[in-house]
Amino acid sequence: MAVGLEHFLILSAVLFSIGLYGALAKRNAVVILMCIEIMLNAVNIAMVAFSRYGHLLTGQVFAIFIMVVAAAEVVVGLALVIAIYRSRETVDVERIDLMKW
Amino acid sequence: MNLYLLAPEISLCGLAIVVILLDLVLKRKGILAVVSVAGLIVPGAFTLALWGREETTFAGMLAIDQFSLFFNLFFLVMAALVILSSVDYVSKFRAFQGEYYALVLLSAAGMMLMASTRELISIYVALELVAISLYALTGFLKDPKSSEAGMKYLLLGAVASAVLLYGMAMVFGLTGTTHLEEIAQAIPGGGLLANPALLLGIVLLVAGFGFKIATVPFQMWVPDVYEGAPTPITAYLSVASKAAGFAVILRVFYEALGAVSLDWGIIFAILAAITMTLGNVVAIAQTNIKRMLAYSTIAQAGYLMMGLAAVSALGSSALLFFLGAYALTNLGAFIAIIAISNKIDSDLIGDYSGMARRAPLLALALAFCLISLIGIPPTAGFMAKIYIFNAAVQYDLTWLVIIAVVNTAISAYYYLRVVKVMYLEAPPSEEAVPSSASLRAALSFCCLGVLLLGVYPWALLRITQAAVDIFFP
Amino acid sequence: MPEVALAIFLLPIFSFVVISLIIRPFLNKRPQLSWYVTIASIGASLILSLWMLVEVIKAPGHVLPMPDYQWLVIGDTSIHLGVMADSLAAVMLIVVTVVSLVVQIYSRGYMHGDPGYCRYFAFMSLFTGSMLGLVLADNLLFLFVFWELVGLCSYLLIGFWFHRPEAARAATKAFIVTRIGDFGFLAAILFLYAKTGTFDIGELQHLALVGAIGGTALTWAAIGIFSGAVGKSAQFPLHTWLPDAMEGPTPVSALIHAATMVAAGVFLVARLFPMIASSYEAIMTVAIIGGFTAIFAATMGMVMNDFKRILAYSTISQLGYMMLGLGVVGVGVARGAVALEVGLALGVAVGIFHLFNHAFFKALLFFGAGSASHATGTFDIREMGGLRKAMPWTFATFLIGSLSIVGIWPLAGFWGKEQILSQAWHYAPILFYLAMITVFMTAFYMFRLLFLAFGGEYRGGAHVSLRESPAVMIVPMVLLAILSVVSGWLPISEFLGGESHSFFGALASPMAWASLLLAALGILLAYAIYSKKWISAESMRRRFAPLYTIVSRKYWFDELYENVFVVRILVDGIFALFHWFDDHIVDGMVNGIAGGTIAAGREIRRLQTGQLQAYGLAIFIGILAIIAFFMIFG
Amino acid sequence: MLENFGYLGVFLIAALLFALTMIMLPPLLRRFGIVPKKPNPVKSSTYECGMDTVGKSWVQFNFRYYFYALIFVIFDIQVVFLYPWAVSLGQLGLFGLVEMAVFFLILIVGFVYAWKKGVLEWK
Repeated sequence: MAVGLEHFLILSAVLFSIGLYGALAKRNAVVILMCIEIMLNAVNIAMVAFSRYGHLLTGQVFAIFIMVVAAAEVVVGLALVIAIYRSRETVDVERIDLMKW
Repeated sequence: MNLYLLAPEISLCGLAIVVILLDLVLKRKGILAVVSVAGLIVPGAFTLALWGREETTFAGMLAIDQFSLFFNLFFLVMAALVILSSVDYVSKFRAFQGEYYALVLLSAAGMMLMASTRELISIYVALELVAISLYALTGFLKDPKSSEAGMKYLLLGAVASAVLLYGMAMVFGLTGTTHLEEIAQAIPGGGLLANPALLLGIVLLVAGFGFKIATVPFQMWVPDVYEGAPTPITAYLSVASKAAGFAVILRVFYEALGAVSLDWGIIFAILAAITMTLGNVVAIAQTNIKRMLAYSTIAQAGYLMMGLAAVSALGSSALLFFLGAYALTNLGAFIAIIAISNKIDSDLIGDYSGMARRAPLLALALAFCLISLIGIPPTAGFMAKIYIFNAAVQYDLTWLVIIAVVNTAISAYYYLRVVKVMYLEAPPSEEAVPSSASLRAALSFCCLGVLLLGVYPWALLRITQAAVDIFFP
Repeated sequence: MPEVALAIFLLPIFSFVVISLIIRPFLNKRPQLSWYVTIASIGASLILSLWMLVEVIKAPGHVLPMPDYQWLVIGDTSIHLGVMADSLAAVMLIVVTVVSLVVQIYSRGYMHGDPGYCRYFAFMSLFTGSMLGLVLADNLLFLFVFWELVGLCSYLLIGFWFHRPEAARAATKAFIVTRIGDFGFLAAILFLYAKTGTFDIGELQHLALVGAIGGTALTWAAIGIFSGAVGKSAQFPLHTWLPDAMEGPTPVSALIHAATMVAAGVFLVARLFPMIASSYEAIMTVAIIGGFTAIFAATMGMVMNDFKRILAYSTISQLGYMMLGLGVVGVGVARGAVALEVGLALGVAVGIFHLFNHAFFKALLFFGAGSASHATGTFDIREMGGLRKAMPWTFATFLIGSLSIVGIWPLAGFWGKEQILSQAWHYAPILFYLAMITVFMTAFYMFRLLFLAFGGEYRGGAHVSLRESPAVMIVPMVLLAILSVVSGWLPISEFLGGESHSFFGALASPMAWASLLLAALGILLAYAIYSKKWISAESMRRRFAPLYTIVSRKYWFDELYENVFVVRILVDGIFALFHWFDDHIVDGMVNGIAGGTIAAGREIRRLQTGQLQAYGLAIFIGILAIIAFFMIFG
Repeated sequence: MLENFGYLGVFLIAALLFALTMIMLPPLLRRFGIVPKKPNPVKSSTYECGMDTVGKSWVQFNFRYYFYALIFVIFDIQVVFLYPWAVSLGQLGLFGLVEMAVFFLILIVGFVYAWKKGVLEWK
């Protein structure tokens, strides 16, 4: 039995879940950003797998765009992290709760 | 490929770049606002020049039709109003004024694209263009609250877009295309349970877009972000980005997923009921007016979703009309709040006491907008509610309408409380509250619009009904 | 003619715009201007209304054909706006414009020197204008717009003296409580639209009569509409706002009670009478609620000590009469006891004829209250007394008003009440007896008020020097006094299609004598207790002379007379029970719902922990929930 | 499954063998006296060349490094698009060239902006 589409999909699902767990459980904002990257890359895997097995290039193009946009997102994210660190001396998301209720 | 059809978006991005470059060379930053608002005339003119055309270009990725043109105009007006109302707010910044306006313009461009693209990749890119500019704007003040708001918005937004992408991947994998109309042809029949991939895809899409329009349970970010963000940006978030979310939902769900409309219709109906109830009930307990309006926008999103739930030309045109009415009303309320909080430097409802005597016109405008948010005639809010309730009743969602009517009764309580505080309580000081000319212009535009739509709704209804015709050939 | 109709309600609205946009910001040195503008606009509307009345009388079938204009398009049907110029509208126009004009004249004296002078007249103009629009509307949506505007104006005017917290509270209460009814109304409108695809009143009536809509659907729609009327014209159980609404300036109360706010409810039922009467259950509800409210409010009126509160409960009771009148005739129609066309016209005639008369004497009574408090500075009748000598004009006019509301032949009140009673006798005997008892109670509490406030000696602080009110207040009162004598003689009832009544012929019927007798008894009882103090007052004074001289306080005896057995039993007994029920149950339910919602809000709010990752978690729980929903119900 | 991973397995074994030989070889050579054994302190120091570390390795970097990282992303993104663009420039033709030029222009505007704002100076 060969490595088929479903294996890649399972891989991407597992990766997505790992990223999700990190995003919801880690306390360091930078690490959360990384975990979100993992989720996005899980999507990329799914996209590329689809395009590879469906013989459509669209998926790969989509993957490239996802990478690019994700990079931009992370840039803004890091900038915000810096801003917060300067004003608060911490990037622990559990202590970033001035606003609630 | 016909670039002319893309002229509004291109010219808008060009304007943004020009503003940034001007910011580098100009000394007097005041000009930037003038340039931005005046520059908005160009894309506006292009939009009007394209009015009435029905074409697609870029291999069917970009559609120019009544729907996208309506939203082009909508977002341009919103951007102009927000910039006008930000002038004296932004003039307090020492640096980064150009960036502020440029980011507003860029996000407007993104919203226009969201409404006019018919292809998943470009939808995603446009959506992120909007989102990233708004993340930056939310954290713009760099004070603890603002940057916390930006942080929360960004991290949750990123998670939401990851979810959205996963949904898109599912749909793409299932149908082998990212073009909406091709997806519509490739959608397998036999309901959702027959093919779980489609179910997962649709649910993830609902979640991803639901984050943008702030429906329960994807609304948790709203209160914190709205409270922390600069007030003009809060206004912008509450109307424009929500409207963009609804625009893209209408596109995707009507053009691509019309085959399974029964299924997502019921999702939206249930979410609408929960959303409006939660928003209204929690809004009652708020003491910060920005936070209260945040919950009120959640409730309004609930009413808006009735238009999605009532899958029909009537429902969607009602939705567009409600969007227009709601945008003017909410923006008016926020502009009044900007002017007032610039002076009294507080967002607590208690500090608005006696505002009727300190700033009669501002208080009157705010009261008028709040009355429109309740939905009392002769305001736009009333017509919008009538129209959307009627659409829901026609679609046999009477239970939903009953819930909505009860919610309206609840909402009257907390909106009127602000009016009561402003009119029926003694002011701490008689000191008058000043407001700049541009802000007054924006505010009076909103109020007049609300009144006009309340008295003569046909002015807008005509356009919205033409706009949604594309979904019902 | 259509231009005239539009001008009638646009003029006062225009005056509102002028006052609030021009006079108040720029000419606030000369607030008098706002008064002139208001008077001019409302006077003009009055003249135009008279013209329209003449036209309508001349028109065949008392209906003027009116063009309508396309307003908006919903779906594929377009909604047309227009005005309805029939006898009902014409009569209501006269009532509203006359009363409003008189009230404005009176207000000049009453509001003189008030800081909110301009604001007051701006709101009054808007109030009148929206009521006129409501009367003229030929389309439910249009009608609802003005309906809400009327509610909004009353909110602003009741809370006019906002420095008084109770004024603010009363205003909010009035607004919220009436809205409860309004939502039923709105739901009914939408429901009817969904069923029939039209908002046009004429079409709806036609559809109801030919039976295109019927059965439970019609019943629910009719009851929904009636719930709106219940809220607006303060019928049980939504009557709680009206007595509190006394916090506003007295002329406002006069306007609200006589012509604008509460009349709207009765008018609505009359306007949609053919539709409501097509459903037996609905019209029965109207009749029962009306009859019950009439007697219920009367019992309230007997135990109050606040001048305006007594009048407020009398208003509620009289409105109950009007609903009863509409209801019983409708019952007759629904039973087929009376021919359809005749019955429909008759019902409207009976209800509106009483409304027409009531408008004048109720306004008059409120002016009396205002004049009295103007002199004494209070509304507590226990601190009044002896005003008869000090304020002869006020007393004379108030006496006429009281006799009229009690229904003494040949004053205005008599005729309307007579018709209602006779109709009730035909179609709903039980309600008829309730109404008869109400006649007695009305007489009792009105004259208790009269004797305590105007009779006897003055019991207030000596520092107040009692003086008759200025002419600008007296003249309107005299005007209204004349009207509340003669208004019953006008052939309004025939004009509306009801029965005619001959001046002396009315005395031929035994029922007239019965009701007059009951009224006389009520007056007599009040007289015995509060004026002559027959019930051993003098003897006590003689027997306990020393004790009296020691412990005598000038209230003492009055309190004693308050405590004589009849009142005591009633107060401690059944009425107190009613009152408690009113305060705790009816009112409590309104407040309780609100309280519950607020508490819920406080709790749910806690979910917003400010923890970013909790929010993220919510997203995924939501996703799973939706998927689960499909797995289970899909 | 296995045949797909066969090549992978071969690589794995090869790598392991190489590593093992590299570790095993010197002792063997010395064992058989092929290389002489003359130890001295310099030879047996941690790093035969270079110097010993000073202080802990947990030093905090100046946040300006992050700014450079952010700027870097601009060019990072460029490259992502350049590859697919380059390979298919043939089909895209002039329009593609112009498009990429516009793209460059926008990125350069961003770069110029950062430069003018003085992000690149090390204050």
